[in-house]
Amino acid sequence: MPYIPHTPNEVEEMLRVIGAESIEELFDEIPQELRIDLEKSTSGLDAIPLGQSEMAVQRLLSEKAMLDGTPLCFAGGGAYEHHIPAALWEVATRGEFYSAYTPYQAEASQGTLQVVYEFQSMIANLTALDVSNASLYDGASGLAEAVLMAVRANRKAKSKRILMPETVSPVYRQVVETIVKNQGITLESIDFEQTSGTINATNLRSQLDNDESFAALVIPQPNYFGSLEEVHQLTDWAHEHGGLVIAQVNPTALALLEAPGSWGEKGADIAVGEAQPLGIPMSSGGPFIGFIACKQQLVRQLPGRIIGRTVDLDGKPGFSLTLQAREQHIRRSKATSNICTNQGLMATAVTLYLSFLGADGLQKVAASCVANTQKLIALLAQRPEFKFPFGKTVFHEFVLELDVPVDTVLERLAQEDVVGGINLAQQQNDAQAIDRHRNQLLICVTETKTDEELQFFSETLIAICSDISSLSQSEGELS
Amino acid sequence: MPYIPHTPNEVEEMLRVIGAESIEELFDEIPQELRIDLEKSTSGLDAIPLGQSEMAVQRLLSEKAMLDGTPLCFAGGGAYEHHIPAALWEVATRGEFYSAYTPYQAEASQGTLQVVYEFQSMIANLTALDVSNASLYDGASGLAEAVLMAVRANRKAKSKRILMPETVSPVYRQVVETIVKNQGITLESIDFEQTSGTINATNLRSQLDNDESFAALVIPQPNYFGSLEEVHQLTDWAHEHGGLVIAQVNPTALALLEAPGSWGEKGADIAVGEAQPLGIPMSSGGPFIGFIACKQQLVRQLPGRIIGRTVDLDGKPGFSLTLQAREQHIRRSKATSNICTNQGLMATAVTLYLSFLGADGLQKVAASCVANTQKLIALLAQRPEFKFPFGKTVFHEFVLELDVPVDTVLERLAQEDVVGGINLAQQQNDAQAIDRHRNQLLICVTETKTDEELQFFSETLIAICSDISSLSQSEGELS
Amino acid sequence: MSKRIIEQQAETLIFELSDQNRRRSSLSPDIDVDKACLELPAHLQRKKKCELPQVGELQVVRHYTRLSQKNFSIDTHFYPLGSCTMKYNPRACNTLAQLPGFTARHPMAHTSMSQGVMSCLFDLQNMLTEATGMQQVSMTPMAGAQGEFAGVAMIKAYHEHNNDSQRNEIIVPDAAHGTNPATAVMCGYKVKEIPTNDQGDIDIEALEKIIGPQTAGIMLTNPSTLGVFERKIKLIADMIHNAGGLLYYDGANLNAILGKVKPGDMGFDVIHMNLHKTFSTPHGGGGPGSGPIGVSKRLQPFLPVPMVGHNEQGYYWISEKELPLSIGRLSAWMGNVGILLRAYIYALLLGRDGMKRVADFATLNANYLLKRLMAADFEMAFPERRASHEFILTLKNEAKKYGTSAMDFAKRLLDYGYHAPTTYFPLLVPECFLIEPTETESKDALDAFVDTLIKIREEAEQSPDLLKEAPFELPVRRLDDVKAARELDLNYYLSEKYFSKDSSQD
Amino acid sequence: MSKRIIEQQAETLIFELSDQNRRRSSLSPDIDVDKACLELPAHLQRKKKCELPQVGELQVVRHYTRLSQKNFSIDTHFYPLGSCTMKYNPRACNTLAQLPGFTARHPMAHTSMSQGVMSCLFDLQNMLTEATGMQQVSMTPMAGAQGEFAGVAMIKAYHEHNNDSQRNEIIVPDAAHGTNPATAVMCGYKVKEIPTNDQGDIDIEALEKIIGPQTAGIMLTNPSTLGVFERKIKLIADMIHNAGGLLYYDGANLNAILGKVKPGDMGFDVIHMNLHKTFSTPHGGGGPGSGPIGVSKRLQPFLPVPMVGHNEQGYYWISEKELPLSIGRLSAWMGNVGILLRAYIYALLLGRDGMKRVADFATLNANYLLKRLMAADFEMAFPERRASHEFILTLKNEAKKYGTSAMDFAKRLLDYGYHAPTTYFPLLVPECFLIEPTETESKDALDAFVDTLIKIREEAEQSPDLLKEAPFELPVRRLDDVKAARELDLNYYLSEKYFSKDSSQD
Ligand SMILES: Cc1ncc(COP(=O)(O)O)c(C=O)c1O
Ligand SMILES: Cc1ncc(COP(=O)(O)O)c(C=O)c1O
Repeated sequence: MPYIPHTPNEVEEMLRVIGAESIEELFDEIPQELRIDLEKSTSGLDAIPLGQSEMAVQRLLSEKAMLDGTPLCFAGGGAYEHHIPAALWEVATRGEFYSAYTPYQAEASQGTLQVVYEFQSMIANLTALDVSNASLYDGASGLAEAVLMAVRANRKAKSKRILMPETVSPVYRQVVETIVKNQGITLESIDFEQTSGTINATNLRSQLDNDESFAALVIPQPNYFGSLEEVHQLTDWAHEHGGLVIAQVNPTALALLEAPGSWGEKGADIAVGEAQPLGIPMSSGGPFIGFIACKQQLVRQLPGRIIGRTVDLDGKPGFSLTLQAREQHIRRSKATSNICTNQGLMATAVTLYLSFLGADGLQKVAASCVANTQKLIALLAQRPEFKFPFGKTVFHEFVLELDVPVDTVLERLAQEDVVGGINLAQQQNDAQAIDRHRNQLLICVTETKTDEELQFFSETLIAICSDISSLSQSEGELS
Repeated sequence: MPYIPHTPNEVEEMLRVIGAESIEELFDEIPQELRIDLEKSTSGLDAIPLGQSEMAVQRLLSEKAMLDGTPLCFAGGGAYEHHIPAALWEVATRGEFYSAYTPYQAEASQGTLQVVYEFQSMIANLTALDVSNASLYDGASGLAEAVLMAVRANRKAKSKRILMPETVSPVYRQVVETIVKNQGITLESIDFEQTSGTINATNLRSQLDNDESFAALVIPQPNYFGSLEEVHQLTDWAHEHGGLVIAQVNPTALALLEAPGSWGEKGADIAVGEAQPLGIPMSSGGPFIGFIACKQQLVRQLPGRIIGRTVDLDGKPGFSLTLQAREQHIRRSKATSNICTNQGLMATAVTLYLSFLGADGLQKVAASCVANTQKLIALLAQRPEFKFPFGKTVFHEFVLELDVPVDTVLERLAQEDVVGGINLAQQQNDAQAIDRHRNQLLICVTETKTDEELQFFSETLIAICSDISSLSQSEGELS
Repeated sequence: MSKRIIEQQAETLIFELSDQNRRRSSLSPDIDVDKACLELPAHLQRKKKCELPQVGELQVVRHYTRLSQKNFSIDTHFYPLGSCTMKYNPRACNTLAQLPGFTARHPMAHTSMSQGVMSCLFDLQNMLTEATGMQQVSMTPMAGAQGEFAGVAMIKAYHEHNNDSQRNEIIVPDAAHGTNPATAVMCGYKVKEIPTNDQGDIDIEALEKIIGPQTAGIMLTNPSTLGVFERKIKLIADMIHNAGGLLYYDGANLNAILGKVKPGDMGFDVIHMNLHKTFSTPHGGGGPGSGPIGVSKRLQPFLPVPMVGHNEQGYYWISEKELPLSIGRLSAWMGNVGILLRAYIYALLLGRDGMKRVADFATLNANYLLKRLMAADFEMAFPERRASHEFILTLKNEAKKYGTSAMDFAKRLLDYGYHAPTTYFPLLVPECFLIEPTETESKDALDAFVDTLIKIREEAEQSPDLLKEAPFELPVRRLDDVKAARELDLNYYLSEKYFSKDSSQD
Repeated sequence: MSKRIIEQQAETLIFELSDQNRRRSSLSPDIDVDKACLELPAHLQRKKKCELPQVGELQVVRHYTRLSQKNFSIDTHFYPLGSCTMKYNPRACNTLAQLPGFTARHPMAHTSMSQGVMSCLFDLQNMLTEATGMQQVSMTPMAGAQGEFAGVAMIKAYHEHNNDSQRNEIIVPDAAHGTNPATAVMCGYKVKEIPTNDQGDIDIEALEKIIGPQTAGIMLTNPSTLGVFERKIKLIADMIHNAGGLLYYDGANLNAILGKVKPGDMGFDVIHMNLHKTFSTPHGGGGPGSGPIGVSKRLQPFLPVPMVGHNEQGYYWISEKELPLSIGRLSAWMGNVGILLRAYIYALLLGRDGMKRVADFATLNANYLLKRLMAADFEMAFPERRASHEFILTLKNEAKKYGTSAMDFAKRLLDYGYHAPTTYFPLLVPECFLIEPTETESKDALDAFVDTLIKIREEAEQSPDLLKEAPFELPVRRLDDVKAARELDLNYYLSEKYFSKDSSQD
């Protein structure tokens, strides 16, 4: 019996101790009419196959994994391919990390607790903020938690209005909407400059619907288009107007770009983002891990678990869950969030990644992303029909405007086993936005790409686009 | 610096303590003229490339591994494909097992020591013998150690003659020859019956060169052709004639076939074999693991490491290396063998495999091998041109005689991503043996094969053979 | 002379092994950083370099390997943590989910290169639908609590869609998990608590009083967090439905009834599952989890996206375009896909026969443990009831007699190599242990656990300080939680900053 | 009251967790065994079923995970075991060598489906050839000792091929590793030992006397197992060669000279390498190792097969057909290929620059440790000499003064979390520690090790019993080796048989 260690004799003996005739009898408090009737197909389990051997399942899964292969990937948009140190997952999936639970019994969980304390410290250092929590589900839902937090925290503004630029990932904006809308919070869009793909920091006020106060301004860096926002100016503007600043940042980029805690005069108040680039495979989008850090004075508004360093009875240092009074299991309906299980194993992976890479290593990865991206840009610039609508000053993503429909191009690239990027128009809901992003492809290049691969990709992309456009021209001529 | 943790400051400080100007100076006792001259290509290291990043090496190795793929495999002959429990290598490659050394410091190595004690017990139980060692390099060299051991142990016969049937794997016989020949030991061949592919147990004596005594008879079970030897009769015959019996056995088969310790009246004296089928991937033939077990009275002749159970100062049970006085590090030139490093990690894997499978599980694997093999035999018997020269009573391998050259067939199968089996003639050295095995293919089927795969293989093999034979016929007709 | 003369050392922090002058390894590309930075506007670049630890590769491996050994885990210890279902995490689920074809897939890869993983997700959706008896399942929620959020948000969307927006209350039993009330509030609801009677059932009269036109719904677990099955569930469902409310099922305890009874058949409108419990995906020291939700017909239009659909062309993503009333997205893409794969593999390995066995043996183990402990004179919260997959022991007598709390028992258990059961939850039972052995533990393990509890009670009688000061055998003794909260030290760099300030003062 | 009141339990044996009635898991196929057995002759079938343990999957994982934690290892501890080169085993080597394309390959797979792995092996052959300065390398030997066997067998084959078969002696220094003399005997040679002088060099006069027409060859390590470089190596080589003998190089200490000096340039005719030392493939608790051999021109024809060749068609196997004088095969196929792959990956990661760094930093660490210990008044065997990658400390003064042996120091080191250095080897230095820190350890680790040795010496002075009874902090105290050898218990089933006999007597 898979995963059941009982022998028939033991079952008999156990039933004897219980005083029951059969295991079935142990379910006698469940009303009979509710019970699954294995005979009936409506209340049975027919849609679930019988159990299979590990060998058979291994065969099946291997075939399915093989089907999807390991294509050459130039898509980013929130999920990034980076090299993952070989030692990372071998250590992270050690049984003692993998099969432990949330460290409620601190003395029996010092491993996990110290790892998370180190994680918090690294995130805080990377963002140049004071404190971090033990993780959130992912970057998108993390941004929602940051918004809720800002609304709670900004007692001065007492506003439920959040300024949410359109340079934030559209899926992130959708997730935030889903999560915060039931609490009466409104997300107000801020348009971007058509030439730079960034927020116009100089005449922000004029873009707003009204002059009322707002709880926070969200600033993405780099933004969804890969472009760099004027974070200092934006931060100061928000603070001047009584709003908090939520920095939504890529952690790899933080090796080179100014840390949120150092934006403008006073620094961003909250930094949030997706830590997947730090050692976690793309895996169809999850499990990833959201991180959140803030200034010390906001610590009691942080959602989720927080680990503190303390001492034991003998004065020896140790770690434990702290500030639990914010959490749902103590504070119940008044908790800062309903989050309970977070992304512990991913936090372990991130901690390992940052330890293996170190400050220098992360800088090199980031610099290599920048350099490789510029190489591809240079290669693509050779085709005059290609446009770079938001310029070329980017971190590791940029928008390329094709002269042919992105859909068709991506499909053709898929046939070459290439994930060519993200179709920007497809992610939009309203007609105007779709039109604005027509033919726009969001391309990402990380340190994982060799010069040959960049060459291959640019040649293939150019060839496909030429092919399609000449085809449509000849069709045009024919019709 | 890969794997070097030193900072420049530390190096400086260390040199200061040493009193040297540079690291280079530490090599000043090496005569200058012997030193590698990085300028010179003869005494340089030009043929070795510069160090590469883990990412680059990963890319390279992935490409190489991809090149060889994961074909459908019907070859055996000493290396067998079996399902390996997913948990096995995750546990076996835990750092504490993977990166520990031979358990010289017993107190700091109780993990490894207990595992090996369990390994020894399992091997002894599987072979129905009293004691086992901690492993040998592989089955072939293990057989050589068994031969050396038998010569030392058989004080009565005082003979250096070993009876070595031709039903033992030809590569095993070659390895034994290489290892024992310098000690004046002779291996005398015993021919097999042409109809059964087994040793004729009834008139063995008549097949020998002379009547002189011999140290031991080697009995393979199942033998190289997959056929089953009359082990009881052979064992008794050898014992009657003053020889010891060395059983060379497949451990999976031992779940169903009589254990060496129970062969004939008195049982085999030594059992040896390749434990790779128990949880170790085929990996181009290594690392594998030889096992060896024997009767209690021969224990001091066992080569290699042996672990014993004992107690500590407080009377608590524990484990340590024992009988070290047999080994080279103590007994030096008078040791039972020169073996030092053995196959510890593989012994761990085997112990895990047998623990995961248990007696029942191993029986089921073995039974499934038998059943699948018979299924394939039945499918192949459909082509009248195919012969089964040694019959169909086999464990999980059988010889199939084709009507066309094996070489060509294997090459064509390779194009279909199938490893079709082993070309028996190719393994032989003398012309007569080559002729005797002409067109013979040794095929193996384990529990890993589905009915669809058996069907596919038999159809493909039949199609290829028909194709080749009709081609050669038409060529014959043309010429 | 005491033999034990070496104090177990605290593991140093990774930062203490760091030296910013250490040169880097083979783990990063070789590149001129300054040159690459010329591509970035100077005023947007980082001024103060980050101070991540610079440590050798061996030293990193050693540090975290040693740290890992300081954890209790299923792979090393019996871990009867009630409500958490700490059962064996089959390793096959991990190895197969980590196949490169799965891990390398970008979430936006074209569907033509995603049919493999999409087929797995589709199959899992269907299996979960069947196992829970719901109409449809969406798997994007990333943990139980997010599943709860999605579920309650759907209830809200449903009422709003029906212009029934005076409904502003969610009813929750007093024994409910903290995520239930917290979730209701996140969805903009007021929480109404109802009491439990002395049999562990819901107080029907109290419920009756509380129900009204303002009732949006009720959140229940069944079996409840008290370890007993709510026998009047059908009545409760009717009461709520008749009042126009909906029923939410917290699936944290699904392990107790898998293959035995379906939440859909009990009358629930929406359910979340904790795949990291019932479907044995790893808890990972605190996640990642996965909290798919299933719904009855009326809530189908509101399910969160994406889901996987199937037609002649193959598998495709169901998005807001197909489901305009959807509550929307909960994660950037499809939730914790890697965890869903592990659950899928587990489900294939178990099959419907194995699923039924889960409930059978989880229940057998719990009832056996309950009876053995009762025979040893421990007091149960609900001695007359069948245990579900878990049950509650109360140590109030021991507290009275020996002055030892449930926490003291818990800490002493650690000394004996057992992870403690859940303590002080549910709060309504004094000095309680919520004990969940799970189906993957052997009778031997249960027997040894009983023996140990008996032994600890003897210790409580003879030398209560052994309990009060426990643990002794772990990497640390009992920790000062008050200091942890008062003198917050959450960030090494910050604490060191303060520390160096201090030291510069004297 | 003593705080520590729980005796650490011995881990039960897997057999004690077993119950033959336990039903099987998802790990074996579902099949009717009896029916399948009808295909096998009844009289050849097993009568008494084997009694392998029948244990649940979780219980197996837990048992071995817990056992693993009882080991010291590089991944958890500083492990300065001289002569063994316990350096970091990069994890990349393991993960990449386990790629399915490598592990799934049958050794007899057609070369057309084997070009990937063969190209790796070919490249490694060439890199090893270059690094050692030999003419050609064969990689089939499965450990150092088998490499030695192959080497000496080639020396024998060479002399026999030259009809020079009166040569029946192999010369070996007294400090040599036990495998050297044992190997010589396996090849049918007599062993002649030569002494070492007080500088750790070979006694040239003694050597002169022993050399003669009966000399087949000499086996040396350089740097020797005494941790010093044999400065007269060229002279020795000439002496042996002039007498018609050949020189064998035991490459166990190659870590000391990688990228610095080549054995081929020193005049050696044949060398084995221990890839599990110098090329960092794992020691695995006792293997698998890998012991490739390199030869000078005159021994090339005798190399063991197979090797990998390359021509226009691609990579091919070099067999006896191409090499008729080969000493033959040493393993069924190509030795420990999976280990060779790990070494190959390591070599690629290091490159020639990294190889040179190995010797640089291994030597730096050893000399630093030596000087620091000397400064702390520990006595060195060869205080005047440079340490190679290792060096010898003698504790004979401490033995005289405090009655504590090197073994006592070793056991006490374990208490402090350090694996002991090699003790009592080489035998000629009394109460010795052979200390090899390796290049992958940090200065911090070395400093802490020195501090600990100083502390232990203080303990030796103040309370020598702390050393004599050590260790105290490990899973077991010092073990009774005499009992282990006298009352042999090598097999649970046998010991239980005796045990049950015993118990039936009373
Ligand atoms: C009864 C109950 N409900 C809900 C949850 C929340 O689930 P999650 O931790 O997956 O968010 C838990 C988990 O601890 C639980 O036990
Ligand atoms: C000097 C020396 N020579 C030879 C050997 C034997 O090598 P192996 O253990 O790989 O057989 C060793 C290994 O311990 C050694 O240290």
